[in-house]
Amino acid sequence: MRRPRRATLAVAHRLAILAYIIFALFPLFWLLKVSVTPNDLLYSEGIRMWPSQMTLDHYRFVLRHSDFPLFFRNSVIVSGSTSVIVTLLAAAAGYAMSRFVFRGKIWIVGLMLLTQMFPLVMLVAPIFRMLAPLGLTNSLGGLIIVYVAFNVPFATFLMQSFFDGIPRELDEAAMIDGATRFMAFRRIILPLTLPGLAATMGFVFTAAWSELLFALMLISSTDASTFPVGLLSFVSKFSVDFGQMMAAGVMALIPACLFFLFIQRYLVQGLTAGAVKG
Amino acid sequence: MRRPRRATLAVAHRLAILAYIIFALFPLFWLLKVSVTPNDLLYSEGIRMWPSQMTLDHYRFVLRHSDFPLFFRNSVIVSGSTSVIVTLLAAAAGYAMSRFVFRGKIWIVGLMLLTQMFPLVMLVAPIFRMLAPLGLTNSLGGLIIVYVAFNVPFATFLMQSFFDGIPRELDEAAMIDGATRFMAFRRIILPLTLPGLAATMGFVFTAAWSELLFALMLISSTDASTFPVGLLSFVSKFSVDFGQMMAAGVMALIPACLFFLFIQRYLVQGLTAGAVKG
Amino acid sequence: MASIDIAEVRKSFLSTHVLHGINLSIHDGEFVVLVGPSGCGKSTLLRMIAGLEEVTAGEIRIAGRRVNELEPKDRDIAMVFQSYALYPHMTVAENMSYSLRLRKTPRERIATAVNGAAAKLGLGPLLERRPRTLSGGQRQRVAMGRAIVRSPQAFLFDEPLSNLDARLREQMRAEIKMLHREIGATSIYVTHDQIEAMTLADRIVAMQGGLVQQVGRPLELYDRPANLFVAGFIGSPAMNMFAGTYRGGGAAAAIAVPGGVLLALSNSLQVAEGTAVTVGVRPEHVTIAPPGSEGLAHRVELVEPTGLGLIIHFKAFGTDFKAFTLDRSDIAIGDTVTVCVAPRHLHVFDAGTETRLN
Amino acid sequence: MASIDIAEVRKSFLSTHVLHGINLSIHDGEFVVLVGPSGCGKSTLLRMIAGLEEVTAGEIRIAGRRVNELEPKDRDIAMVFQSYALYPHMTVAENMSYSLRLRKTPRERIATAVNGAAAKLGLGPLLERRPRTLSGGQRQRVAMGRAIVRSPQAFLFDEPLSNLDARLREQMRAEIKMLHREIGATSIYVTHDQIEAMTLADRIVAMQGGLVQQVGRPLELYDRPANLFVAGFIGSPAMNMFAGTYRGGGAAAAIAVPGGVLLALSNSLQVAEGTAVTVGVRPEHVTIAPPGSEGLAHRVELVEPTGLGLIIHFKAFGTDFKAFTLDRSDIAIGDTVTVCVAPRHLHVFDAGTETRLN
Repeated sequence: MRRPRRATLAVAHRLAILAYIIFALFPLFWLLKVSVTPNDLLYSEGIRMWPSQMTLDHYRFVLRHSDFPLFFRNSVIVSGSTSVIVTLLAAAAGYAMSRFVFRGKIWIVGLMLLTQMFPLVMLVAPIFRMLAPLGLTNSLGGLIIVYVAFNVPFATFLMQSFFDGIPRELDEAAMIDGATRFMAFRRIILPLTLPGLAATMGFVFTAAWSELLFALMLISSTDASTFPVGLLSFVSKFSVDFGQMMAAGVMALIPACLFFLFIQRYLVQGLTAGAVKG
Repeated sequence: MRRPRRATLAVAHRLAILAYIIFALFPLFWLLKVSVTPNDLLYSEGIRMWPSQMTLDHYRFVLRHSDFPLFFRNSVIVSGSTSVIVTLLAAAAGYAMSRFVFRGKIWIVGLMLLTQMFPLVMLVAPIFRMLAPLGLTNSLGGLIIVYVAFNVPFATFLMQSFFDGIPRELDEAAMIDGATRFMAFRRIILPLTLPGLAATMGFVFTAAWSELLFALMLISSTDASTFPVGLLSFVSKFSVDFGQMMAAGVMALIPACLFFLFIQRYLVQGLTAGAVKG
Repeated sequence: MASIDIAEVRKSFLSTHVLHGINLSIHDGEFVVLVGPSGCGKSTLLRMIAGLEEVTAGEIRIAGRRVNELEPKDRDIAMVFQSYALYPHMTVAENMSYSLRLRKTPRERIATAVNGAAAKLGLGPLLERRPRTLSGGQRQRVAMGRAIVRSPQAFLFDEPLSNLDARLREQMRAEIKMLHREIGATSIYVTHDQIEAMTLADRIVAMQGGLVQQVGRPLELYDRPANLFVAGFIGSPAMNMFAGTYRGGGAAAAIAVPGGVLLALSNSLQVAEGTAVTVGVRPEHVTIAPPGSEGLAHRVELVEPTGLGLIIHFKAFGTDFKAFTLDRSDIAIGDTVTVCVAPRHLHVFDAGTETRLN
Repeated sequence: MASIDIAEVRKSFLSTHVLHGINLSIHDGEFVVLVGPSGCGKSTLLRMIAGLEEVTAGEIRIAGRRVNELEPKDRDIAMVFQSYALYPHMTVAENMSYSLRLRKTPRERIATAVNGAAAKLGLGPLLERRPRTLSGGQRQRVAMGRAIVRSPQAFLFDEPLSNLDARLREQMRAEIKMLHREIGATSIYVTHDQIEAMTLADRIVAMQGGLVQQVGRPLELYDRPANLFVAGFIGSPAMNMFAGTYRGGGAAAAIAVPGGVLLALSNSLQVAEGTAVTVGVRPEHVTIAPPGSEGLAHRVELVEPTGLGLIIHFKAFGTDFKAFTLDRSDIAIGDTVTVCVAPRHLHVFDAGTETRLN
């Protein structure tokens, strides 16, 4: 195999990456484009890459005349609380899974996987029945409880893998230096897992942010609705108002983008380390 | 800290595990219980751990007089095709991500994460508009395409981590022994990643199996509906028929259970290796 | 500083038995090296003394006090880990002072202790650096410093030099030894490297398969290994070993070896005539005699120059036999050499029990 | 079998330059060892010869043919990896025959080749076993067997012994050397272990910082190291080094060292009077003279018994100075010893350029 063949491969390789990026970015771009296209141009210029005129009307309308600011607030409360609670629980459980050897560990992991595979739709009714008498339907609190329950297993798994990456000898050194197991965890191990905590928190945040099923089923009043439910209401309308929907959608992306910017440097560190090693 | 304290900790530890298991298993148990409880006992004996009488009537009804066999078939087709296609694509992409160093890798990973965080609800309308002219709405084929697109990024990530676990020297040994890069991949690396392929396939299968949003929005005819949509239809009814719904739910768990049994030995291997090391 | 007593200590992980009853008394101020191949249980024993592994059975006493149930933090010991286990998010000074800060030591006393240890180890200019900016040797020194700062009852070392290159290992070995002379604290040092064991130890504990094989001063183990394992493990180039049969019936005791040769022994053995034995000879005790001398002639199969000397391989007594000489003689492959071994340099072991007979 | 020529080869990873122009000619049938500390570029060079890394600049020729653009599979070389890289899902026989099966060799010829290699390496009884059921030494042998089976143009070894314990390493080292004598194929062997380099090599290539520091026969490097790096890297215990000033003006050339002592040289040097030099002396060339002899008196700081001999440390010429002796003399810490070094055993290096002067 001579150099030309290798060069062809390299070009093909790069083209594949480019295609992937375009594929991944296109929906984002489309979203942005529609959100700034005036309604009267939306159908007439539907296939143009960029509208001849831009407008921020959709954003203005969504912010001023819709319930989206309320939905946004609700989503922030629910996703924020869920991610904080889940991350704390998952850090404790993940540390235990990582550091202690015990019989039945395999079965716990199996169960965790199994619960992940549960078709959630089936649990809507039982959960509704459980929460209703406690007055937790139609409340953000109830939603938080449900999200916490469903996100803890995977988050634990994630945190365990981060703790596995931190040598056990560090805990041991701290314990010999005079710390209890808990102090070693809090003062030595936890600070070193900050990127992992951030990643887990971000993962849970976005999972809660975009969850639709329970948000739809457990909440009926607009006061406690979350963002995805609000977005869905656009679809359910007789005529879809694409411009407004997409404007709201762009706003929905804000926390995800903020989060990515926030953890970016940790990601870079992690990936670079891997690249140098390989 | 004397032994009694240690013993207390050990007991507390075991109790925590037990509590977790009960917490994780309870919905499963509840599901099973309701599915075999005769309708007339469902409310009168609602809080009993096991009904005084058992019946398989719900199963019989669901199998004979409902559309669930059809939903089941549709779900198997959609989830099966999706998981096979995604796994093949993810294996190729994951291998490339694992073995080749290239500029911009970090940005690709970032994009992949970003697309994972997308509130999918927002994409329903654009995707519907894209698929409708191609005749792919109301068809299992359209659903497969959508599921493939949304599952490839995470599956690629997953496969990459499995490939990262296989030493690069094995590829190199094969290439020096006379294999091309592709032959080394197919004949040496792929057979060693079978557990990873199985895990990825199972993950995608169950993700597709329980996906509700697109299944609901892209499909309107019963002929092409999947299991979760069928289950949701129970909830939407004026009075929920819990017995039948739970019987259908137990059936929905069959593939997940089969899958867990299937990959169990790989999991045991993986976890045992970790335990001995630790 | 304290004595450490280990009595009938056993360790099992689930159904795997790692240590089968270890007895060992370490005196106040002594430097003891636990040495053995990987999997012999030496690290497990050290970790049990540190309190990082529970004791399955038996008793460990530090300064006469039973510590089986004590947490690591209450045992007043310091440990240097193979990976150094420095806290990455703390500076060198913070790493070294962490144990004192946990004990709420007054700030001035911490500063004195840290500066004293830093001076001893030449870490002064590095105190504000983070571990990841240090070289391997510097990290090793910080790990040592972290242990010294506390003036603990005992130092435990878990293969502390195995991540360093050969040159640095040689240098740090001497530094550890000198530091021990200066501080005089009881030390237990685990290694798989027999040279480290030989050069560092007041006493060596040679372990294999979860059992203590021999305890003694370095040259005792070198000169009179108690069994085949110790004979083969200690010494480089490794001892030559071959099978033979004991002949004690005649005038003088001797070993009959393959090829019909009789090797004279300096003393007769307390075993029956005809006992199967394994004979060991260290390569440096195999003398290449000048041509024409009396002795056994062998064809040279391989010559390995180590710089310091030559390792000469030949087939003898049914095995690959090595001689080590400081002479840079012109011996080449294919030459025939005459070889002799003095009777006092023969090590004789029972072929069955593998224990020393002479 | 083939010669390998490396001309002005450079390697960069993105903006990191790993190799800065390597020139090397390896003759047909020669055993060349690339040795150096980790990060010196030795493995990268080997991997470029194998075709596992692209060549940034320069040319690599195997048997006179430029191979820069050839895939590994088309270079007709075999490689033994540090991790052995055995295919876990194949038996030993399948591992060994994989390359021949890829080449569609007739089945009988494969069987002959595999059985021949297995016999050479004593792998006969293991042919149907899987790699994970084998010991480290056995895996190493299988990796060797996989390379031998093909009779390639050249063998490449990437630290093949570094995962074995000391005893086995010593044994496999001799086996590799004997195998090379038997097969006679061109071999390039990478290691960080100077003893392996000394004992295995026909020629050693000492590398550091992406540059070749010296090429030569093992004893050439040992006796006349070209610069301070080679002097310090080759030899154990490591060479003593200390600073001095050249004095060539008087009757005889000498080096003035700290403490006002003049060390006589056997020849005068081609450098100016007063040049700052670094002097090296191997520990085995430092003689401990009987008490009362003429020479410099020093206090013994540390005595390290290696079994084979003693390493005696004392402070001299402003550094930690070591002497190595085979004598088991009763020298103890605190004794005063008289030390002398013969002029022919002094290595003199320019303190600035670090290159050899005498």
